[in-house]
Amino acid sequence: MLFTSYAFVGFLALTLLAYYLVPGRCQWPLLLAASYVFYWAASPWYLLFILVTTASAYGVSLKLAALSGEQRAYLAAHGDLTREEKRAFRAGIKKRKWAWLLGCLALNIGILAVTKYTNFVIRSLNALTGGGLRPVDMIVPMGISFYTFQTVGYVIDVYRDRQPAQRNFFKLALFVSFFPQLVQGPISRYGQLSETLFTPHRFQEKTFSFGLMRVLWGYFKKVVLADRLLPAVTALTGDAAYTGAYVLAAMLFYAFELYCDFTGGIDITIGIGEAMGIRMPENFDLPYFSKNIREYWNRWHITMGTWFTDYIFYPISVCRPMLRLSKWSREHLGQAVGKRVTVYLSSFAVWLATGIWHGAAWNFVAWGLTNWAVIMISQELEPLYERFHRRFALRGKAPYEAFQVVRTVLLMSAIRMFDCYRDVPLTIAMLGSMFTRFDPRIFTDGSLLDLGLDGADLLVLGLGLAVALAVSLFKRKKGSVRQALYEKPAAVFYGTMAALLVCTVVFGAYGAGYDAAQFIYNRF
Amino acid sequence: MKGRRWPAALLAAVCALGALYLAQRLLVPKYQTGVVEGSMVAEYYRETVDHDLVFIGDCEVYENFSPITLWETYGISSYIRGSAQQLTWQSYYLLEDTLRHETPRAVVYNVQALQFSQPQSEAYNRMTIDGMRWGPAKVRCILASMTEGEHFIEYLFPLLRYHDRWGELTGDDVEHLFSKDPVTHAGYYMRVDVKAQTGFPEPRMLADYTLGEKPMDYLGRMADLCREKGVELILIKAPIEYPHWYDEWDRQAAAFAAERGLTYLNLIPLREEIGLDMSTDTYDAGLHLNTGGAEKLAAWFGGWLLERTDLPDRRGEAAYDAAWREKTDYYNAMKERQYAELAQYGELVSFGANAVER
Amino acid sequence: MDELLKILESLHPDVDFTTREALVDDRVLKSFDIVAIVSEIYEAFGVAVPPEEIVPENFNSAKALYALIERLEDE
Amino acid sequence: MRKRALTALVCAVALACLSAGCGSGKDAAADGGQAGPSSKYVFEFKGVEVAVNAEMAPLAEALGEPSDYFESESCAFQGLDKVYTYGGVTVRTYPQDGKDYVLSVELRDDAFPTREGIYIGADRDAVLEAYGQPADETGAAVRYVDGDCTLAFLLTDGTVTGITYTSDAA
Repeated sequence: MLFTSYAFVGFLALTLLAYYLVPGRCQWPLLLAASYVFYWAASPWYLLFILVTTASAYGVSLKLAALSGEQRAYLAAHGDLTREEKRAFRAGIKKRKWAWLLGCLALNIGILAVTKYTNFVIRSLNALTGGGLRPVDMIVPMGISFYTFQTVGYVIDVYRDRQPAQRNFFKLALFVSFFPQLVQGPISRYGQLSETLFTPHRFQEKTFSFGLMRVLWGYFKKVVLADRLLPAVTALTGDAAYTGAYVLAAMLFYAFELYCDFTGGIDITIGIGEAMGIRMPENFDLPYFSKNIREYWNRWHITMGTWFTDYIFYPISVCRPMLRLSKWSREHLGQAVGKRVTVYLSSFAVWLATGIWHGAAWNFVAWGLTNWAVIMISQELEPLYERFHRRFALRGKAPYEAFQVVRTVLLMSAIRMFDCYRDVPLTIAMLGSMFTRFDPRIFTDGSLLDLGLDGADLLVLGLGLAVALAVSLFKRKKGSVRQALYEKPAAVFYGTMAALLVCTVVFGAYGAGYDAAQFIYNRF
Repeated sequence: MKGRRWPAALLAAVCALGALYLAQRLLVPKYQTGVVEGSMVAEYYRETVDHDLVFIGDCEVYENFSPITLWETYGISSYIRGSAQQLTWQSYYLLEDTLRHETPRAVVYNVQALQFSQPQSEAYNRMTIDGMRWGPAKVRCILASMTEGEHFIEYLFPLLRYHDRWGELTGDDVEHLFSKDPVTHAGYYMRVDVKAQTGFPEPRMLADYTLGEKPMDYLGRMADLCREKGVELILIKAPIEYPHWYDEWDRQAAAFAAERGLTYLNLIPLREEIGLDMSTDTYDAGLHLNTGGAEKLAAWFGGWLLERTDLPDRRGEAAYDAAWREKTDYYNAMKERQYAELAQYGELVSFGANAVER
Repeated sequence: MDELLKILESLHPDVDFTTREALVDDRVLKSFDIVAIVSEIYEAFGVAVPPEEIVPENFNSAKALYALIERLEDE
Repeated sequence: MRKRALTALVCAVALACLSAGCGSGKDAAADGGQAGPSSKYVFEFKGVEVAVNAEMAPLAEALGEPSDYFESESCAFQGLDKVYTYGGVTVRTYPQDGKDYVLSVELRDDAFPTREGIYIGADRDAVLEAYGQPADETGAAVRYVDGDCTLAFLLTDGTVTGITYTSDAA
């Protein structure tokens, strides 16, 4: 069930209705049942995968918690131990915990790797050796990257004693499979999501209507804007003849499409949660208003970024070999290198993993590493910027900030073309053509109308994007749009909601003549 | 606070539903000019008198028989329940639907659609089904007809199917927001222009000439239903050679009729007897008859029918006279208009292909 | 403590680390800074901060960070 | 210790990928399914490949003037069905979204063989030898199916009297 299918809308309506009809203590079991129905509808086989992940996380986290408990009890009972004895005991426990964690990680990351990357490895081997290994027909469970990451995060949190283990198997199963976020995130942390996931919620007009409004807004962005842009993006990136200024058009169209698609999907997800009184982490914070690429990555797909930071970047960069390497480099290669080596290596690993996570293909690796390179370069240029700013005092001035924002959007859009053209040399050639063959006339002579969008489409897109921009600007300056509407007379609030619904139904790009478009992030 | 907010929520919901309803009325195609075939199925429900004879089928009935001629010549009150590429199961459900409203003495089914075992196109599905009144027949018709990618809910709420037409609205959509003009004459689609038949390409070679299971099954159900209701079912093949009606198909249709004790009449070999001249009696080079041809065929067919079936002459019954006078007047007026256009432009301009807004 | 402050100030000379209480939450310290701090601490104090201790509570102020170092030295 | 293993894990993934070389293939899975020919059964004559579900316009141009051409408006103006005849070869099209696509190709005489070398007049065994086990066989025809195309050899008394390539998509 795609979020944009009739089946899902019906499923959601029934689930919401049932959610508020059953007694509070039955709410979370109902959600678990609904989530399993949702996943089962995609394919009964998927349930097997998610059950293995859930069961392994359940068993291992209980074991980890038991070992931590053993350590606490032992140390409390033996207050007379020397520091060395305590250390030795802790180390022993840690070793056992680590073995359990590693087993759990190997199993779950292994499943993810085998299902998603087997064919990538086979294709790459074939390309390298000219061999004819046959790609295998592999089941890739829907949303496996998302739920695996979420579950692994939970187990690591238990391992780190940051999180008590969940003793109720079914509650953990709900955390792993919660249907709104199953297919495209956000990647929730157990500690945060569990605060509201299992508690009973009474119907409240404000939270429910806020949630619904956000769901509608998400649908609006997805079906009115993203899916209407889709034919143009497909046309522009599917044909290498669209060079020069067309590449710029493709960059911008794809930037808007991806934004509307992904944030729309997340709005639907978080909105569903809100309507049920469940709080999920935000995944976006007006990313296209970022002034540099690092800031962009702090505001785009936030839950993925923090996941990589907490569970990959930090563990690598503060592990003892890394610390020793850093120390050694300082001593032998000088301060400048020594200071950088940790950050460079760890963030390289993170961006490599981010690239591979996005897709089992070299274009995603190239995409990830380009991000890494740009971040490192801008990091190195920092002192230069500092000098520049001290000289010209432009910082904080509106035109300069606008320049920074546009620059960041363009840069990110250019890097993203790796993901669009799906071919590394082609991407580089196409981006190059912007500088050699740029013909700005295509923006005014009607050439854009040959991309599968007619004048009426462009009008709807223009108005829709203007509304989206206005909402973003309001959010940036004044905060929650919904709150502002809520403080107006109720008719304004509900009138907006009604208008949003009607516009989405009438102006949405769905149904006959449109292929049902998957959310872009469902692939990952 | 809460007490004062729910009326607004309710009001907004009502407004949203009202707006969606209006949008649906506006955006669903009206089929008033050019492509009028989409109006045919719904037009039946405006009928004020019963029919003793009902034709069911595709363009081979609604373009080839003139019910006005049947009325004027024999006093037969008839109606054609046909639509573009109406598939056998759709014909069956339209028969079911018709028999809920009235019980004619005879039903004539044209066998041409037996060659289709699969739904052919979403556009034809919609033209045939959207006009049906809601009931079990419509529900089952939809379920039997949907092509890949169609959804039942899009029949329930046609706005979901046609929402995207806002870019191509015409005057018709506004003018006929709440009412439609009749476009047929008791289900007959009028064309007076002439384009002679010159020849057809070789018929397609088929690997398998067996008529499909699904259409034959529905044909059987048609026969069952008619027997149950005491209606005589007559099978015909209209006198049209293209698309080709293979001898193998003809034998299967005849065998079915014999098995069920029904009459089957292939009109292709009878063209001379009927008096059809395919150089003057067709408007599209032999694919369909024009009005001249349809009148000749109706006159002949009415006579043939009365020889074996007892159909009453309704002339002189006030209700019938009034209803058919109105139809006849409209028929003659449209005919005059079409001839006038032919005289003036050499072709039809507000009917048929030239009137289709693309 | 002075040594720790020196480390912090070398990263952000313009920040007064003796008074700030929400260095992470206010995004003064970002992930790259934290990694740099951890490796400087390792160098200066011989203490390796394990990843599970990299939480905002431990890095929000110089005082909290110093407490962390002392605790780790003790363990 | 544990961190080292984690590092090793990440490095192993990285290494596995890097060592696989830098071939960059298109990610087939992500490509949208587009209408178009997708069968190994393709008829070729006059140096032109005529596959079912291929767009007709460029083919018609390449094939030159047909010996006979027929078109008929489909009911309710849903487009023109066209029939091109080139001697013993008949190509039929169906309209979709304003373009015409090949519905079927029929061979009626022995002027052109199929790619696999079967002429009208060949016997059933020659067909089976050239094409292998058929998808189904009746007394009147031997049929092969691949992708969106059904290839049928129509038989009369064990001799091929007609060959048709037919689209399953339309």
